[in-house]
Amino acid sequence: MYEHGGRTAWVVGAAALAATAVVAAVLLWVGGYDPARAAAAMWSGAFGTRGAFVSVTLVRSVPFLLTGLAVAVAFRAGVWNIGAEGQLYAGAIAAVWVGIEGAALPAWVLLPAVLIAAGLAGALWALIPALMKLRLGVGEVITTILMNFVGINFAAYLVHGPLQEPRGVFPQTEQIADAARLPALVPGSRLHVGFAVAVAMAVVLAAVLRWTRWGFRVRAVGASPRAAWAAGRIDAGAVVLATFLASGALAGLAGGVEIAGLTYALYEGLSPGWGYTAIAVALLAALNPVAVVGTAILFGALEAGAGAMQREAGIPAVWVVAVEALVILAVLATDQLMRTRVRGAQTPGDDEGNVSPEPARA
Amino acid sequence: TGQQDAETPGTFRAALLTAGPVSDAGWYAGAYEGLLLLRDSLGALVSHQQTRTPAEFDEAFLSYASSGYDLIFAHGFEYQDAAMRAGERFPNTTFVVSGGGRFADNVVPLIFELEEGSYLAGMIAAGMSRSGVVGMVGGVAIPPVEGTFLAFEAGARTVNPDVQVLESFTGSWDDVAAAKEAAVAQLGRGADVLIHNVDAASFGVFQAVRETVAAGGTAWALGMNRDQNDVAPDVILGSAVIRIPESFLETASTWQTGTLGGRPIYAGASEDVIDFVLNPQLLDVVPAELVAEMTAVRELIRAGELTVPRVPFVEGEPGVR
Amino acid sequence: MTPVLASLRGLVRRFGSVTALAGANLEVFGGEVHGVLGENGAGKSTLLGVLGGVVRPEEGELEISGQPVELRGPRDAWRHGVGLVHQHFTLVPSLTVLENLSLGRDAGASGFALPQTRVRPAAERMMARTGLSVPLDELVEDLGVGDRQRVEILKALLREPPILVLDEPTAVLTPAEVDSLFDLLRELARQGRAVVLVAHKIEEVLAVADRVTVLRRGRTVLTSERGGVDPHRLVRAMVGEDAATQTAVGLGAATGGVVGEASGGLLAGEVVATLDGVRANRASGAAALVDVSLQIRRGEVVGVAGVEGNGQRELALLLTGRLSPPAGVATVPDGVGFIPQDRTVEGIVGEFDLVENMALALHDDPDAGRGMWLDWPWIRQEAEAVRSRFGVVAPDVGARAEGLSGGNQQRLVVGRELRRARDLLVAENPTRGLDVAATAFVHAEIGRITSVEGGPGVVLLSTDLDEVLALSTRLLVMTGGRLLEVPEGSRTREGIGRLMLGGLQPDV
Amino acid sequence: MPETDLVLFLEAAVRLGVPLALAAMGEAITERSGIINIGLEGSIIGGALGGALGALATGNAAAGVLAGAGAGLLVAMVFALFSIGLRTDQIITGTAVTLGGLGLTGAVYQARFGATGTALTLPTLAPMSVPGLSQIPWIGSALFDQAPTAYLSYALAPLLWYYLFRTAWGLELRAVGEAPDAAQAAGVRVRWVRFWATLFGGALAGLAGAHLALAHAGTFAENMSAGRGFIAIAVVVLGRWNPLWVLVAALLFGAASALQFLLQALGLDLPYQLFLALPYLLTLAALAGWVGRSRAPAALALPWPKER
Ligand SMILES: Nc1ncnc2c1ncn2[C@@H]1O[C@H](COP(=O)(O)OP(=O)(O)OP(=O)(O)O)[C@@H](O)[C@H]1O
Ligand SMILES: Nc1ncnc2c1ncn2[C@@H]1O[C@H](COP(=O)(O)OP(=O)(O)OP(=O)(O)O)[C@@H](O)[C@H]1O
Ligand SMILES: [Mg+2]
Ligand SMILES: [Mg+2]
Repeated sequence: MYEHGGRTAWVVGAAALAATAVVAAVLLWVGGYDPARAAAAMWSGAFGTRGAFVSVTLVRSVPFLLTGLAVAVAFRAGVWNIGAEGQLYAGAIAAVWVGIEGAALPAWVLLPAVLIAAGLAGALWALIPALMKLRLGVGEVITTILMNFVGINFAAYLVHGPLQEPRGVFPQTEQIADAARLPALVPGSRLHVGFAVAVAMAVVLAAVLRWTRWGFRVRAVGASPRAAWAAGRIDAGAVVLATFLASGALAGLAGGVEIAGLTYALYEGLSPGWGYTAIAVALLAALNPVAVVGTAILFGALEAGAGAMQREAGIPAVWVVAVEALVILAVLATDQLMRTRVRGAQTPGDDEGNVSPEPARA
Repeated sequence: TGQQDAETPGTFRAALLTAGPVSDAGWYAGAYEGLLLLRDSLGALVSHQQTRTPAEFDEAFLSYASSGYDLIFAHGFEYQDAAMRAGERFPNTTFVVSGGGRFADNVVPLIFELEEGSYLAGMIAAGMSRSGVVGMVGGVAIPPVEGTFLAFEAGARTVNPDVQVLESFTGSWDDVAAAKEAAVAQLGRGADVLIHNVDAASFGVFQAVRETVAAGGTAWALGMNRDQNDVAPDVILGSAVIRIPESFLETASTWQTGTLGGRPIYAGASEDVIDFVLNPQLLDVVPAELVAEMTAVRELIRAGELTVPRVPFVEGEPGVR
Repeated sequence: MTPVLASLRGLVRRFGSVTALAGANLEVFGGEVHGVLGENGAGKSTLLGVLGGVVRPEEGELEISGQPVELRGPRDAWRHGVGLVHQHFTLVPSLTVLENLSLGRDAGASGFALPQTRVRPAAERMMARTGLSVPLDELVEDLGVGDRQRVEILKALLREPPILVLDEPTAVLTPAEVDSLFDLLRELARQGRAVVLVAHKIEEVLAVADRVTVLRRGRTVLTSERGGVDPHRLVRAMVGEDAATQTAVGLGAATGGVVGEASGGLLAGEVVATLDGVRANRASGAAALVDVSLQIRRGEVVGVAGVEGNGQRELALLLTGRLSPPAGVATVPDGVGFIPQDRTVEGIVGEFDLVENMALALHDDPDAGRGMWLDWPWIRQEAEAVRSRFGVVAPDVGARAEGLSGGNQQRLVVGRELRRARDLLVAENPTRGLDVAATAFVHAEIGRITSVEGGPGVVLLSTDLDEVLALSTRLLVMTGGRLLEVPEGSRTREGIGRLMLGGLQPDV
Repeated sequence: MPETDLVLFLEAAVRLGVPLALAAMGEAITERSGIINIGLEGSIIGGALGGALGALATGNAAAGVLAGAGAGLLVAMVFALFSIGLRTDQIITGTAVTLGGLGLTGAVYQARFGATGTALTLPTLAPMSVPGLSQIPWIGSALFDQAPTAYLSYALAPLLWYYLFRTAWGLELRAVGEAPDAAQAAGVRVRWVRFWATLFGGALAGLAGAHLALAHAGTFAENMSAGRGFIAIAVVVLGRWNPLWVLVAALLFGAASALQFLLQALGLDLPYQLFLALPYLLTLAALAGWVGRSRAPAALALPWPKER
């Protein structure tokens, strides 16, 4: 069943895509919607025009990109930070606070201050689970999930309370100062400089992981903490702490960039769960920061296309979500089969899960 | 996508944005029905998008406005900042923001004065309560919810100045179980008439009341947003309703005459958009004097002779900057 | 009349660009112990893997008891009566020994019941019979490699498979244990079973095997009765006729002779590491080391013999700075090489390539880059150097370490650690899994580095007494968490054995 | 706290804890086999809709519960086919399955009950009080005057514990989750074990959803699972992958949520968002005081076999 080498993998990959397309089409058709129109709308909404691509797809990709990087760097070190969502909120809170309080400052001071504050706040939010992991031995998976809920509710509290707009009616903060806003990256479009910042972060992160001693330690601890300790004299605790904080900072930056680039104020429900989708973004990129740029744009396109499917093809949101899920599964299956092909070229298929005679244990 | 139809005189394009599913049998469902009413009564070409995040709001406005939509209903106060931005960019499109607080020539807040209905509900609640304790279960404390609760409490006090009013929020519009537990907790504290503003999760409140009744207690519920009397006809005394579809139709007609814009639209009892509807099946349990008292107050409100307290939030209103 | 129990013919199996099996054959009779020999990477584990159902051949036939079979997994192999003891451990670390021994045993039939109750008495009987003793109720992750190896062997023996296949089971056993294991294998053969055994020590194989098969580069180059071969002929078959002359040194080590010149001690120089009254505790809190004091000088090879679990592990971790003592003072240098007991867990990162595995040791070396940056080309050169010097068989240094044969992984670790041992080398069973030539080479290297002026001191912790005897300039025995100096007169297998046993019961 | 308040609080704690317990015990079994199914939310919402449709079709809440379990299992089957069959990444697959579950249930609901929805009244699974036990002061009614699904969760905890730690099958399951290569070498059918453990987890999550719809809310609403799948995953960790502790952890979490509602009803004048955060803060505090390291199954979330 999984035996394939050479060209067959492409066939299988194409078949997986086709099968998913058929499933999606049949589903839509059964629901009484026009699959062709849906597909056309999805495409045009994501890539159809330069405007759609730049002002919607790329704009949507920014939070995926930064939170995706946050997850990627953490997972590289074996830190299972599921908390990008909460860290994002922490960053957004800090950004909006600095952006309002610092209104007197010139842009060249205020804007960096806003972004740095966002990063620091994200790192601070990550510090709690990091310390619980290192000092108390409490696994970060659960603590980061819990911190997400705390962060979301904390932001909600702030916009109803201390940070609420001055007239005290709507659950949102005041808008940040003009000097705190990220300028447009492409003039006339909605794409802000935050996208460039995020891409730069991806490149920096890739370089750090590949070319620096610290990055190597991160990878070693992630691949085998025991060997990193025994063979490399690497202090896993220090690496975990630093990576956790860096990851939190990136997620916090995602919140800050969203505020400074797009919404200019903090609202309840700022993020629809980017911090969770980020895990998929990062893993699909095989935790490679540069590839995260690609997968983030893919998810941005998916969201952009989903909106267009509703608007242009009249497909209800719930159907659109179901189609999104199918697309993710299709991409995943295709990606998996392609990887199998690459490896299959070296290792002919074994379908009973045959392993190397001498499996190295992680 | 029907470009040629748009050219036909008389047709126009209307879009609806909601921040939640239109299958909530409540707030968003009403708006969706309104959109369909525009299609059916005015021949409008319609489209709907459900958006989730503030960042998406701008994008949806931009997409609709730039593809030639004339009238965009954004059904929730959360859209107002994005609508103001979009209004500046697209002067030829009109943006109607339900519960919005700011306006411009082409940005129009559509204020549903549901407080008027919920004030009447408060009267019924206090009149029907034996314990002197009534409860309110909300989803998220947004101004429309806070406003209705404020009015509910005020209405209740006119009937029983000593009434105790409990208030809980679940933080969610979908979590039926949480709404039910919030209601159970209030019932446990002695509340015996409950009103809600939790949209799709409201059934949890009714279910809690039903179970209290089934266990031999006495308790009642009140519906909100739309006529929910037949959702749980055994326990719902009446509902504070907004006739959103009719109101949308009215707004669209005004737009067609070219007189929409530059000021907020208030849609209340006097416009016949807001009302309180007693459950015909339970009419016999509500004392006639209470019904009479409530009806009298309703007429005062309709006539504009009684102003129900509300949380002011529209620019230019007293107390709003 | 001895029936052919298993017959493998014309097996071919490639891994990427590496051809592990290039037409290998193996025929195993009931009633025999069959030794399989070959250099590191010759394809022994792959061949045995085919028999054990873990490797699928691309070409070739497999017959068991005369029937052609296709094994789709280890489960199939068990059903056909083949039990395989892997070269690398296949135990579940977080389960107890008894649970590991029980795993997979006819769970289908009695899945409701806990098998441990039935397995415990059987395990105890088997321990008594084989002389392999393990703590049944301890977690495997708390065991050292010797115990793990014993568990692996017991696990296979308990199922009494008609065909028992053992891939390098003896590398970390004590001589006495090897003897009793071999007695048992002989007995199994007498019962009509077939035993296939891989080991690198030719003398060991010849001591127990009825017949031997030699693999070279994935091909079967020789199969013979024990009587028909001598060690020299076997080595020639393993390395090829032309190479044989160059490997003459290797033969000595393989046959138990002394190779590495214990000359370094003459140059013993400045002290590089000091332990002064140190203690160390196990995870359980029990004392592992009691008041140990030791000085290591440049140029000396300090051999530490002893039954595993008497504190050797803690001693190694202290000397390499991996552990700081709760009491006492440990002064250790910077340039420390460490060859750990279990290469797959502590020595290499399987998913890293050879260069990255090299970087594990070099990443904080000032030469490995400037400032925060790493100089990968330089590290690659170093990896290339280790690869060619230690003959690590791999397609290239960009290959993942987990694809290397066991011996080649060990060569990588040894090469790398010798490279960084400027001041001190701490080696736990350094030649475990190495073939004859590689063992000799490593021994020679240890001799070489310690005889150079300013060379490091070496601490050699090994269960292989011959190795310890051959290489050490100073000999210690570790027992009950204490170090005993072996007097000159006792430097024999027997003398050391007495010292070891004397301390078998820790007096703490 | 006055006695009635306490009793009401405990009752609410159990009601809120039971669906978490069911889903989390199932997930604990799945995770013990080395599979992390974060598509649990999809199974829960699937179970809720399946339960609602089943109960409506038959007019019988018990039949609805079975349908709910079946629906949860089907959702988990999709997850299993991808993540175990194709070896796709479990986290991404789970994300997609959650999305798909929420979307498809919404689509089916809208197709069946109209685009603007209907407030459904479902046949409910009434509480059954256990004679004697329910009379125990304080905790009697809380524990023993509950829906049948609650008793199922009490019964499952020790049963699953026994299965995991006292049977050969449980041993195989744990081995598969810790060291699949080793388990395979011992002759265990790794993928088969993982497959069924995943389906079992899905079925229990479906039960949790059916409980929400039929025993708790008495209705179905889109997204009514409201993130319980993620909470259940946290509960598994809090319960250290041990069914008995998982039950306790779920009830504790239920208690923290119930406390929040009680405090609001008491009229405490604090921002309600802080109450909403309370269960999570209490859980964090519990973890900080919960000494000793708990460790996830070593092979959790890793695709197997590693190479193919
Ligand atoms: N990743 C690590 N980080 C820090 N310390 C470690 C790590 N791994 C192991 N250790 C420490 O190394 C010491 C020994 O490790 P381990 O328990 O694995 O050895 P062992 O197999 O028990 O040794 P022995 O042969 O003495 O039984 C322990 O004190 C442990 O704390
Ligand atoms: N899973 C694998 N992936 C890539 N290469 C492999 C794999 N398994 C084995 N090889 C390669 O096949 C060759 C034969 O390996 P094998 O393990 O059979 O050797 P061996 O004779 O057992 O050696 P050793 O004495 O070192 O254990 C080696 O070159 C090894 O690198
Ligand atoms: Mg081998
Ligand atoms: Mg040990």
